[in-house]
Amino acid sequence: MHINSGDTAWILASTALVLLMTPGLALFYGGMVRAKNVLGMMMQNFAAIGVVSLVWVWVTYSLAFGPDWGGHGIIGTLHFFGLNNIGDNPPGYSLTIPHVLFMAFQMMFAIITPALITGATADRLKFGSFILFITIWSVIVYAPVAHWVFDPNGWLFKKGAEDFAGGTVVHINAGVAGLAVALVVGKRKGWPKKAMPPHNVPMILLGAGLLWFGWFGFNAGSALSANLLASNAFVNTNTATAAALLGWILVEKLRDGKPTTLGAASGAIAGLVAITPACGYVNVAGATIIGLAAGILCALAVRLKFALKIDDALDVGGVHFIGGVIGALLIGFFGTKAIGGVNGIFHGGGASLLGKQALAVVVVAVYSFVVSWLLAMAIHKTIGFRITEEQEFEGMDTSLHAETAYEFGPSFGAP
Amino acid sequence: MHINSGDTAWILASTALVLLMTPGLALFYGGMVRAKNVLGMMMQNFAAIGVVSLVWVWVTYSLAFGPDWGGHGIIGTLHFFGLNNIGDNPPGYSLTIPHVLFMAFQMMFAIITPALITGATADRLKFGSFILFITIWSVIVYAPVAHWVFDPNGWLFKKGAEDFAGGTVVHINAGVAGLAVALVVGKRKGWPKKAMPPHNVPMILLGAGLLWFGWFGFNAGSALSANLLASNAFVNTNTATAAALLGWILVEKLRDGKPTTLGAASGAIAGLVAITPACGYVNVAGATIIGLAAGILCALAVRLKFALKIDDALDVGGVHFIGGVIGALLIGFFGTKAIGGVNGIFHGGGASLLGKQALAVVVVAVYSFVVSWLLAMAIHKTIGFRITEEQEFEGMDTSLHAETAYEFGPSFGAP
Amino acid sequence: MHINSGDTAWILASTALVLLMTPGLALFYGGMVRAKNVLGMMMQNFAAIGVVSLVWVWVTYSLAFGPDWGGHGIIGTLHFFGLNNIGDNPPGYSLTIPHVLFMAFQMMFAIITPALITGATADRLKFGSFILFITIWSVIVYAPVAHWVFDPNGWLFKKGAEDFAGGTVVHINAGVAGLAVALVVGKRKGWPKKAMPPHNVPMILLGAGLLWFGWFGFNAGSALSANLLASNAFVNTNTATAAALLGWILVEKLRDGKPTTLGAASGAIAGLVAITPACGYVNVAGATIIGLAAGILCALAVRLKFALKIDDALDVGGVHFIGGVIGALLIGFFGTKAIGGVNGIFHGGGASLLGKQALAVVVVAVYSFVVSWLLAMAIHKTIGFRITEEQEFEGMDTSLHAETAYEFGPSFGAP
Amino acid sequence: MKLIVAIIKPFKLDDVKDDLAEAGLHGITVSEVSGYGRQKGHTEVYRGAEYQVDFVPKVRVEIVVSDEMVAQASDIIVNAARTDKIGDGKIWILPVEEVIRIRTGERGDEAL
Amino acid sequence: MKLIVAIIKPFKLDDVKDDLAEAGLHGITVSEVSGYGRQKGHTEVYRGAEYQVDFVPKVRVEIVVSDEMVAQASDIIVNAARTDKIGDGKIWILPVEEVIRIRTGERGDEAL
Amino acid sequence: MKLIVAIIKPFKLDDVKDDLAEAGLHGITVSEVSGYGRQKGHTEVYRGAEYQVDFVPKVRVEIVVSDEMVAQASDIIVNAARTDKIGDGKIWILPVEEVIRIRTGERGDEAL
Ligand SMILES: Nc1ncnc2c1ncn2[C@@H]1O[C@H](COP(=O)(O)OP(=O)(O)O)[C@@H](O)[C@H]1O
Ligand SMILES: Nc1ncnc2c1ncn2[C@@H]1O[C@H](COP(=O)(O)OP(=O)(O)O)[C@@H](O)[C@H]1O
Ligand SMILES: Nc1ncnc2c1ncn2[C@@H]1O[C@H](COP(=O)(O)OP(=O)(O)O)[C@@H](O)[C@H]1O
Repeated sequence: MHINSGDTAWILASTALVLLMTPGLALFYGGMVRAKNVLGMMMQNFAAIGVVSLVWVWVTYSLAFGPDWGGHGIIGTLHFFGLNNIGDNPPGYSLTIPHVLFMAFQMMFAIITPALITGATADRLKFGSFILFITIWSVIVYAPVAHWVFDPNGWLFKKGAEDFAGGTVVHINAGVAGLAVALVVGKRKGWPKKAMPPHNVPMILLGAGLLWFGWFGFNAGSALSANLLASNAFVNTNTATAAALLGWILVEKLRDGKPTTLGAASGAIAGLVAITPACGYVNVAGATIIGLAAGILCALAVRLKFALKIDDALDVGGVHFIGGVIGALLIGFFGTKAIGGVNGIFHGGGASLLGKQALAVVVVAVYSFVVSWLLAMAIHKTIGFRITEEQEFEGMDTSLHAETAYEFGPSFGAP
Repeated sequence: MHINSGDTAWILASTALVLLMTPGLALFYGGMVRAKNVLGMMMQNFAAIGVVSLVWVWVTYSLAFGPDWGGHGIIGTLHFFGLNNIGDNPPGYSLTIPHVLFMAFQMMFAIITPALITGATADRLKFGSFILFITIWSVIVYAPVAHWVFDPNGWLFKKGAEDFAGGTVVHINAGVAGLAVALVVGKRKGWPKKAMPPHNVPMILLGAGLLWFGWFGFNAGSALSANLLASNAFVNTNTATAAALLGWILVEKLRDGKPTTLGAASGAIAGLVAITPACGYVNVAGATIIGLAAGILCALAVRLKFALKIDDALDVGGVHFIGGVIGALLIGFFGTKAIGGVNGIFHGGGASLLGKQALAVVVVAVYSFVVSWLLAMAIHKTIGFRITEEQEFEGMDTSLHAETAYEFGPSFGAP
Repeated sequence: MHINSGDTAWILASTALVLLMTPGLALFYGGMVRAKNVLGMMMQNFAAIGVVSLVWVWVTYSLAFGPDWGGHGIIGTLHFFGLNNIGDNPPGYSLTIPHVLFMAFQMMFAIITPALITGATADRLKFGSFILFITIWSVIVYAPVAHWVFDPNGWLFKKGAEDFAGGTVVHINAGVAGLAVALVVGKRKGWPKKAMPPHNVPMILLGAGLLWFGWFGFNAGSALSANLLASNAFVNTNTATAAALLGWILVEKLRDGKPTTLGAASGAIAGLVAITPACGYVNVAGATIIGLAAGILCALAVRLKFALKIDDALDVGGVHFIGGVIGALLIGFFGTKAIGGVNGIFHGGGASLLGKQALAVVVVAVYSFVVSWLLAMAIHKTIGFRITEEQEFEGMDTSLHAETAYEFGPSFGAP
Repeated sequence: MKLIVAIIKPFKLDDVKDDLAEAGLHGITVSEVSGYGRQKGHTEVYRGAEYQVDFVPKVRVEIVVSDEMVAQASDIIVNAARTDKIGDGKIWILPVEEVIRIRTGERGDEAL
Repeated sequence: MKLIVAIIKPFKLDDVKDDLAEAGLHGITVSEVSGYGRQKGHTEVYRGAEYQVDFVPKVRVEIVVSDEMVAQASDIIVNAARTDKIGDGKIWILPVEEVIRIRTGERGDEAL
Repeated sequence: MKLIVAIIKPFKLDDVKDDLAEAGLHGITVSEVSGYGRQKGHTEVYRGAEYQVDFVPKVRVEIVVSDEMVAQASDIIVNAARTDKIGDGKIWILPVEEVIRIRTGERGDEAL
């Protein structure tokens, strides 16, 4: 292992950037809920950083990226438990950065994935149960899926499914898990009849800005070095995001009469999601189309929940699942060896890549949905996963966390 | 072209930093307008990222940095259209980073420049017209000006005018364009008689903090490598900003009796603006004086709009135009070969550099003002550039975007 | 001196990251005070960036890192005054980054340290006196302490006391200085009887998120290169922070019945503080325990102020002093040569390291407390350090800065 | 004419408004208030320091009605706002001497 | 004494206040309210889900005046607040039994 | 029954509330208002443009009491809210025709 200081510098920076995404997500989601639930939402995200950070360095990193257990490509061993043997390279990788930094970079993905789930289940989860859920989920869902797709010894990786920065592992995974938990815990009281508008749209935009910024670490960092590939991933990321932003507000303009800032932010996130798996495999034309497709289709998809009667409160399904699927499948069309990976349909590579992509999408979606649903149900039936109706009416902030988010008025108590 | 991973790492990070500046600007400006217009303001900034990103990768990058058309130094050709031929180096540059990354770094400048304009025209632009304006403006104003000044084949560059990171291209350009559009669309109802105070000063400070942070990418990234020059640009940037912050609040203390936080933030931005063209050419003494001058003079200049009766709502003229001029001209005095570039008057270089700087200032200011004014007028007279009086009274957020920024009260609809 | 571009890239990025911490702190602290004082608080932080930046490049950098004056390890000379002779390496360092960048990186530490003090004295300092205080304090407290501990010729450094990124220099130093000034200026009217709850908890969480993000520059940047040590420091930083976050909310759950988001944020900061001195010397087990200890003990310590009757408004003592002491001392137990530095008690190194750590803690705490107290007292007795009772009742924002933080209602003046 | 002031739970506002409108009462004025009464507030804890918030968010509805409509209007409000839990609120009725519509200067029942 | 309550458009507050002050009425109490009446609210759309906001921001002005001043004060308000567009608001006048200035304990017209 | 409306300084609210509660008056309704009167506002300056804020934050306390309690209640408020500085505020007392407790439909003194 020869450490390159430039690559290391970029991945150090990228790892910090991806860490920032979870507070960014807390703002993005926090702004979207009502004022009485904003702290409850943000708390879940911050706590996710706490919990998953520890679980990852001690256990799940090894399960995801440790030497393959039995050679089936299903799960890693505990070889790297507690960062033991971290002097060894992770099998299959020839890193130019310290192994421990690769571990840290991957950790940030493991953190934000369960954090994404909180959008679907906004306003109604018991805090302790949420903590328990993401702890176990990290072990039995995130770690294996990451092993299958990201680890060179994982079975989907070996099949040739491409996922540059986590379209399946992060977004499809979180998207369907969110839907599963939302189904288990049920709708919010009053949904969908009563309006539950965002309480702080500038906070949403701030969150979106931080996510966009951090996502460069996510995507361009996934090159694991500071080179042309990282640069292409960077440009594709920005291009698709821009196209998706415009695509979403175009749908709004045509359908609803007015483009909205929430739509612009949502479009940007949809574009970021969709380009995530693809950013190291497509050229700028591919990125533009993937972005546009994501912006338009996700803008349409977020209304499905009303038809399906699933209270996916902040549209984790409509944005992360659908966006992730769009990106993963379009690699099958737009993938080009000229950037990285293999050629897709439009670059003369035939349909074989598309087949692999579809396989990965289906496998990850089904596995994650089923296991997440079972886990959520187990928690729901035992210690309970949902707050009481009284707590829901009062709001999570005071009822679960003994806090009020805002106090803008004159201070009543003190002079 | 030999790619250096350290340089690439820094420019990847810098490009992300400069992207963050536009959401930072959205917060900075958004906090300054009234609560009913905050989303309208932020939307213009986010949409600018969307629009300019696409226009840039497909068209304007090539116009700005493509091989010179006809050798006049006026405009580039479409050689790099849609990132074609991006394997070639941009003519005149010997990059140690991937060409596509250079393109991306420059893109972020092209994005924030039209975004800066939105401050001058706050609270009154039609959204669709704004989109149209910046699309065309990017092609007919930004691209040629960038070619003249930044491209080694550009005529101002060849004349020897120095602009390290965009004092003329970004700040003077945006500043006078803002004034031109503000003149075309006219004053806000009630201005200047009625008070239109900022609605969220902490948001302004957050925006200023993110801008300051991102500006290190802007300025030190403009070295295009991670070396001594970048480090000097970094230190000069911070030093001038600090001095300008203090200079501005000193003026306030003496003139108005009290230093304000908006003044501190404004001073910081003025310092960042003024040091932008100069940061790679002056030493720390030069940076201190440029910063102080910018802080003091911009604090005085922002009141000119009342005399001139131009409703430059958020002082794009007073801060970006004046600040940019200060920086561009003071290079003529403080420029020193010891840091980079050529010597100015105070380092024995004579007045010749100052003359070139003045030429660049005048040419860019006049060109940008005239073309921006014509373009704005053309839009104003055809599809209209200004919202109706009713929309202005109601606020842009609900009337243009069907949203309300804040809902802190108890949720009326839902339990 | 051979400049490595990768190392330079990382320290450029780190320096920007650490700069961002002070605006982050402004948000973290600003959210915690009442709405009428938020700008007063943020202003102190922004002004600190302005003042200390200038003082540092012109004077204090040289005092802290200039060639040792007389060889006693007490203070540097003015050799680097105004960045003179910055072509020389700082004595004792063999840098692979430009000297001027090292200077800039260290500057950011010098900025945030006095900014931290503002938490203890919230809501009651005269602005001009605060500016005077931090100017002098930077010279007579920060510079010598930094010289003793960080400079290879400093006497504590030579004794073998370890402080990777500023546990003593930054946190203990700021913590006791905060207590000293709080003692001098006295309690806020109404404290502790009247509730003075935070006015904007999401702003606190945003601040905490930015601090966490920036702290990677602080800690991993302190390796001064992009290598394994930086990566280990990075991982330790995140691990301890996560553990402390969980530790703090665990205390709350057990003691108060409910975990709070302010607790999560506070725990994260406590963990960041405690791991700061240790992050380059301990392994992940050490980091986990240091974090947990900091989270739990600081959660308990913040209530001491009620017993001691010191109005340390935002718990600078309880978090930064106590957290800093925990980190500094636990190096004596968990330090391991395998990561860096020398072995502590648990790695067979005996108690000698612990003794040195204790010495550094005591010396820095006593020196900083005494000198800060004397300086604050001198200001208090001459020009006055505390605002009038009327200003305190009215709030700092309008009374000192002629501004109101928020105006969410319909604009009264203008249509 | 009378002024009916009703202090109700915020989430009942829509029902109250809709039921009043159904009865032909199309004008109301609403403000956010804090109520103190039998209904308990909540406890907040910041860094281990507890403090009691005695006030509960309520909505204050004001409606000026002609004398004939008073009984009906107050019944409508009682029915729409009732949840049968403590804290449902109060109504009080005040005599009004004059009402004016600013736009037209109309007075009395015309102005409603 | 009477209590005049005026619901007006927010941007008219300054005019109302200034005109009242000119007439020697220097004390008023103002609050932000939401009005529901003939004036239409607006529609909001979040991710394609529309919803109607029926309330319009208004300002509620309260002023206690002596009996002699009632007519003049209400005229002043009507004139200052009128824009001749729907939603200009209402005034209602209530009888007041007593007024007290807290600082001095003065009562009646003295307390105004 | 009477409605007592008190405009007080915000930081006096706790004292007022506690003293009323001690006297057995456990229900009040509070709102944030802006007051204009003798007490001066403050000046704000944004980028050198000064403007005058004439309004001072106040709290508006409403309490409905039985006729017997009016005098005692208003005395309590005056005593608790007084700081002897300009701007301590006003109290005004209005006649109430009916009070209803929404939860139970009780009327009159029962409803308090
Ligand atoms: N005497 C009173 N005067 C004014 N407002 C009152 C009075 N009593 C109660 N309220 C208001 O009514 C609300 C509900 O009263 P509360 O005693 O909590 O329950 P309930 O209405 O079920 O008796 C209070 O929050 C307060 O706003
Ligand atoms: N009967 C009423 N009781 C209380 N407030 C009313 C009543 N009618 C109208 N209002 C208030 O007056 C405002 C203006 O009324 P609206 O019907 O919109 O227009 P206009 O005043 O021109 O008739 C409303 O927003 C509401 O606040
Ligand atoms: N005539 C009035 N009608 C309504 N509110 C009034 C009136 N006069 C004063 N107020 C209210 O009382 C508050 C205090 O009055 P002010 O004149 O400042 O001091 P003081 O109460 O000491 O005489 C004002 O801010 C305003 O809210």
